[in-house]
Amino acid sequence: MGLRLLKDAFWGAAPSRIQSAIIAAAIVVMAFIPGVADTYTPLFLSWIMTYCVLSISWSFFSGKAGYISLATASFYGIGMYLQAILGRQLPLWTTMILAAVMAFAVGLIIGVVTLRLRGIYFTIFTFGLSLFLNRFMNWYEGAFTRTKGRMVKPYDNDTVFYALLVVFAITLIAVIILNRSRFGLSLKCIGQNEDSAQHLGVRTTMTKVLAFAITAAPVGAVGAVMSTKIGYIDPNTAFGLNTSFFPVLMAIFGGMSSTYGPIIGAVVFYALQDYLLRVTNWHMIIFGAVMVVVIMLLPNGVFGVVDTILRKRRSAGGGAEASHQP
Amino acid sequence: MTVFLLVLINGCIVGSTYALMAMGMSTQYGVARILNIAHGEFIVLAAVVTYALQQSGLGLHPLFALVLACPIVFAISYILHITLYRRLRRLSPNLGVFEGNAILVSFGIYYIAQNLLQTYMGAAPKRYPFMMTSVNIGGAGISAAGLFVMLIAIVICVLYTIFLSRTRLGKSIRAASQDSQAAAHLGVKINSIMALCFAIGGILAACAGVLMSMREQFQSTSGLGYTTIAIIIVVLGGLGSVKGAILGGFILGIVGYTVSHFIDSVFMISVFYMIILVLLIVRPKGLLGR
Amino acid sequence: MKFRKIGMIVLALLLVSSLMLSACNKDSGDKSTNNDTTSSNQQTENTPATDNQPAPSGDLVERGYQKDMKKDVITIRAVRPLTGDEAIFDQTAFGPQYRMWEDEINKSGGLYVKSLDRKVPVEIKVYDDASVMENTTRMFEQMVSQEKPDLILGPEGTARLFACAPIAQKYDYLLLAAEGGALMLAEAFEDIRADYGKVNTFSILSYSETQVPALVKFLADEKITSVYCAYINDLHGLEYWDATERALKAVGVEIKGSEPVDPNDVLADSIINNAKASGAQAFLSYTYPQQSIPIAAAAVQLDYNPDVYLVGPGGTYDFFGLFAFGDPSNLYLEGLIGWGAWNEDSSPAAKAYSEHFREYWINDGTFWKDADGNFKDSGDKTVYQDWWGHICYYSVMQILQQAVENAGELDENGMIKQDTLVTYIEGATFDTVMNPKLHFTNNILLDDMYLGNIGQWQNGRVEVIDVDDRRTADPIVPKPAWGK
Amino acid sequence: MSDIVKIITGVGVTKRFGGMTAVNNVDFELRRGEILGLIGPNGAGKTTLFNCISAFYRADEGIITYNGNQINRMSPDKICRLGIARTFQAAKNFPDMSVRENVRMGALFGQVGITYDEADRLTDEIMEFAGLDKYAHLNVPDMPLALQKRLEVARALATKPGVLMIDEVMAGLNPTEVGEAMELVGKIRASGVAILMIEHVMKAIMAICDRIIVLHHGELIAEGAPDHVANDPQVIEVYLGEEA
Repeated sequence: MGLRLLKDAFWGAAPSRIQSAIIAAAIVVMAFIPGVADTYTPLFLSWIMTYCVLSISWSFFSGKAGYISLATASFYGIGMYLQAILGRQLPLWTTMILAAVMAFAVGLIIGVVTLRLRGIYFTIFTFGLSLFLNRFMNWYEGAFTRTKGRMVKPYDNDTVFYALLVVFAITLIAVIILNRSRFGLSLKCIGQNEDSAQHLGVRTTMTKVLAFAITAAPVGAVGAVMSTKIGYIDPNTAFGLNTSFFPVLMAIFGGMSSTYGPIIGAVVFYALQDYLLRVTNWHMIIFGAVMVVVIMLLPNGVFGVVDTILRKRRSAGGGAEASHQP
Repeated sequence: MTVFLLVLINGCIVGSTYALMAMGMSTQYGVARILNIAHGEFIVLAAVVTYALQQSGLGLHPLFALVLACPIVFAISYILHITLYRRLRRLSPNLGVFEGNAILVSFGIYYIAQNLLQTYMGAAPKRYPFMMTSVNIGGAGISAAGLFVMLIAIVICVLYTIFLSRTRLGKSIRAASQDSQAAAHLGVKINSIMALCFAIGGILAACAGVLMSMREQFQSTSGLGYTTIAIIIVVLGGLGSVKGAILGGFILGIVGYTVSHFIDSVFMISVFYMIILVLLIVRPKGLLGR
Repeated sequence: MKFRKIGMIVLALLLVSSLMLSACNKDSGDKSTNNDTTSSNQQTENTPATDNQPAPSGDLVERGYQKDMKKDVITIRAVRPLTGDEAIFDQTAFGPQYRMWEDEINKSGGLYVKSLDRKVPVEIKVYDDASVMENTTRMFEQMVSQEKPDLILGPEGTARLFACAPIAQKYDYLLLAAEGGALMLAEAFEDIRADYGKVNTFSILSYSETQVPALVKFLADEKITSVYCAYINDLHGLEYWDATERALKAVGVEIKGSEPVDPNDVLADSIINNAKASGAQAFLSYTYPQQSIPIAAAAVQLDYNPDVYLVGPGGTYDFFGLFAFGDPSNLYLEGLIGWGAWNEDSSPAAKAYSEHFREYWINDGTFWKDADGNFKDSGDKTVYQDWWGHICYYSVMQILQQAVENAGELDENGMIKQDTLVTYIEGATFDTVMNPKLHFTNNILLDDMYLGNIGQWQNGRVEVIDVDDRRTADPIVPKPAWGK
Repeated sequence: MSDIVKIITGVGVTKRFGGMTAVNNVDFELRRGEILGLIGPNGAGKTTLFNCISAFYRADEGIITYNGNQINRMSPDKICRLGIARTFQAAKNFPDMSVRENVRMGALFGQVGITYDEADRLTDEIMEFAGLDKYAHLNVPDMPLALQKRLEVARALATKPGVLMIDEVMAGLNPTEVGEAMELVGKIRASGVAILMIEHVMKAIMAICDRIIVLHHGELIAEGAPDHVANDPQVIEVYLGEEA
């Protein structure tokens, strides 16, 4: 009975064959990259996949349910510190799983405590959470471990790339499946109109808390892996504000209404940032301007624009069969 | 003098600047519903104007910088609102979405402002000498500049609360912050009031910047620190309540100073953020919030 | 609707693959094509491709066996913060040194490369990591693995040194550290030596290992019996205070109290009031300028004037009086002690270097004082003199120069061989401004290599006050009142 | 009288907002297969009572039961799954979903354990029952008010409720649209679903309601068949008194 319940909640209609084929092909192609490319490319792609995971996870919860969370840095930092502490004794895949479980647990606790807060209060809480963890670790490390930062056992670029590819693949596939499932749809209903959803039989609080925790897990895992590439982490690196704000902008740029929007956003934004850093000292101004323009002109991102055009044409055209699969 | 008095006075000195920083943000959120992440950058801008005035050798008292800093920040904030935030409000389907998008836009502006400040003033800390003496109260030395700044800050707080309660414009601002739709029906021109409030929030930030520069040194990257302190106080005092911001500022100043006096300042900072987290859960509308 | 689904997927894959392709054949190094397809985790014994030239050795180099090789520029790259919180270091610390060195060496025709037996112009380019550690390590690895410049300069600060040293080792690049140094670094060197058999990173700047013993000796010499310390809650502060606390307890000096200081939120009045209440004879402010300045300003405002007042890094910078008190003459700082330390009386070479540095930047127009000595502010371009690190940072450039001049050699791709430089530096002695006979002992410098450890401001100048022959003037203890 | 089965009963239901008592000690009952009208001047507490039943508000005092078990401590989603569906005064549809998708949400979440295929079949059924399949292509936010309300009723129906609570489904509609709405309500009752309706359009209430209860200042002042209530002096005085 339990399995059926689980399947019932989390497994919806199977994704279309073409879509799964393309994704499988993409993942297989990417798996060959370390063999072909030089040593730096897997690292660069690992960072891109990192931000893909961050923005996909963010947009699955905040993008759908409409609760703008700035807690990504907290879960990222938790993963980093867990890797810094346990990295030397445990193999990478164990620390990754532990980091995911830890982030999930913290996400659950925070979710239960905060998700009855609405709108701005929830956002401020998550903004404050990352800052609190930053300052608390600053104090704790100084008072007890008498250091500011910690060295992290390095891994070579290929191991990191494959670890990232695994997390990225799992996250992407999970999001695609969950989007179709009852769980994903209930999250979308909450985002569209929470009162109506609740009176329709959607267990709003449980869904929100679970979704917040589920999306925290990959962020924790990715934080653990990437801390090995930074080598020396301190509270500012682990709980930096950029890690909370960038995924939001990437998801908005790409368009939260679709699963692939955040990927586009992550790829374009990260490449843009890397390019700007090398080319000009004005990179922050240009980046800030891009952020403002993105939010002003594309409230639901590149895909949003495509989507609204299509919907307008369909609505005006009339009659066109519209079996709109989410 | 008892330690208690020492901590109280110094706490109030720190609290007075905190209150000024928070009042600006509270006004901006109260009416225009914008939680401005770039609030700290306007404070730094005002401090830069004061520093430039001091360096110019005219020998003017730093307070004169208010005459220059306030209009500049007012103008920038006003233009920012009528160009960006007004359009964003039209674009956003409802208030909740607007508030979320406004935070993100203000984060973009924070990026731009900080880079401009750094390009102009460099990364080095700036400071000009002002009242580098101390006043002896009951045996303990209290920084004269601190007392002077506290005095001016209290005057500004009082003036602003009178402005809100007595003047016509002040009343329409309070009406707009209570319920903007209702106020709109009463003939309050909402759009212009919001732009005005956002700009008035800018003026308060400018005052905070000028006063703060009299007491401590600042640099192009200190803006975010002021913003986070302001957010804590605005939440403590109650989102959108100006009196709450003033009260919250002084409370945080005293609590902060006490914790740092008896334990240490590093622990104090994490206590600040603990306060904000607990408060949001226990009492989201803060001390005086509606 | 079908179109939308497939269209998005294709768009996403196109973008991801286009990015991959661009990253793969990124132009690595302006000269050679990137034909190194060996798998990424090749160990350090970088087996040279089989080429017909015999392995170069000393005498062959004498006969200029690479004389005809084409090499028109030596590329030097670095990843350092040019924007963000740590941008000040490039403006005031290592920046002025390598910019001056690059300008002057190109004016003299370029850097002499031993195997080419001729001078080659130099091009230094610094990538900005915006004070974000994530960017530092990624861009550093991109630099050493893809761009593969001839030489690299050290990152900014101790934390970034920890992060980049293993990466430089993995790609077998020579890394001369400028700013930054710590006890933990020596431990990190041992880890690298254990993994790779040698260490490519050399640390030049003095740190707690030599400075804390000198301070404790000084305090004992001046009969100071009690100390209060405010230490910044980061690697520097914690390491210096732990070492000082142990050393003071060993000599029986009383520690009246200590407190950590948060890097961004400094409640200066509270710190000074605590120090005052403790009644300690010596106040140690183990903090960076962003914290030391407000604390010193509060000390003046609350007229707290202990017998000994020590300021951490930045205390012996010309800008300290200016930033803290708006007083360019530095007379306000009379008696203030800081880490260091050297001045123009320390040695003829030091005097020559100091004057040369001043002249160069006055001509450049960005020195903080103009020719006739009054203050000139050029925003974030302003260059100040520092009586602790500058002489070490300039020595870094001299070591690099002398290593290439004496052992510089190109590999099969036409880039400077790193391992020959490393081996040379380990054994060689260098004629540098900080020490005419400078040599490394397992990658760090011992105390006798430095011109001094502690300095004191005396009528606008920093005097070395170590309790040994390096002292340039007797210390003034107790410290005169502020501003006299 | 004995075969009257009470589906929903409310005993002493009270709800206060600060000092003001919106609903004051109201007893009521809804019988199987019945259309019960809930009328009263503005501010009489109709919607508040409505919200107490659906747990949008939590009643301060009193007990509300559905098929015998108490529901006023439950969460709204539990009540919906038990079988009480409702619409809102201002139609709360899902803007970014298609018409069919909106209805499908009701089908998916309204009943425990329904499979996706059963939900899809139910959705098609309800779309056809409510006459929405010819509007399936429309963009929900751009739809006229009548269709918005009809969509919300259809979504509520998709949860296979035992009771459907409708809050002013005819407000703001023109006469033909009112006629269509009345016809839909009749069809729903015919399918065996009991209906509790708040409505201001007297013509509709009088025509289709089996019983009517009247609220005034939060208190129940009249109850009974439409014509009995229409002639009740207190009701007339309240309505006339209000309008005059």
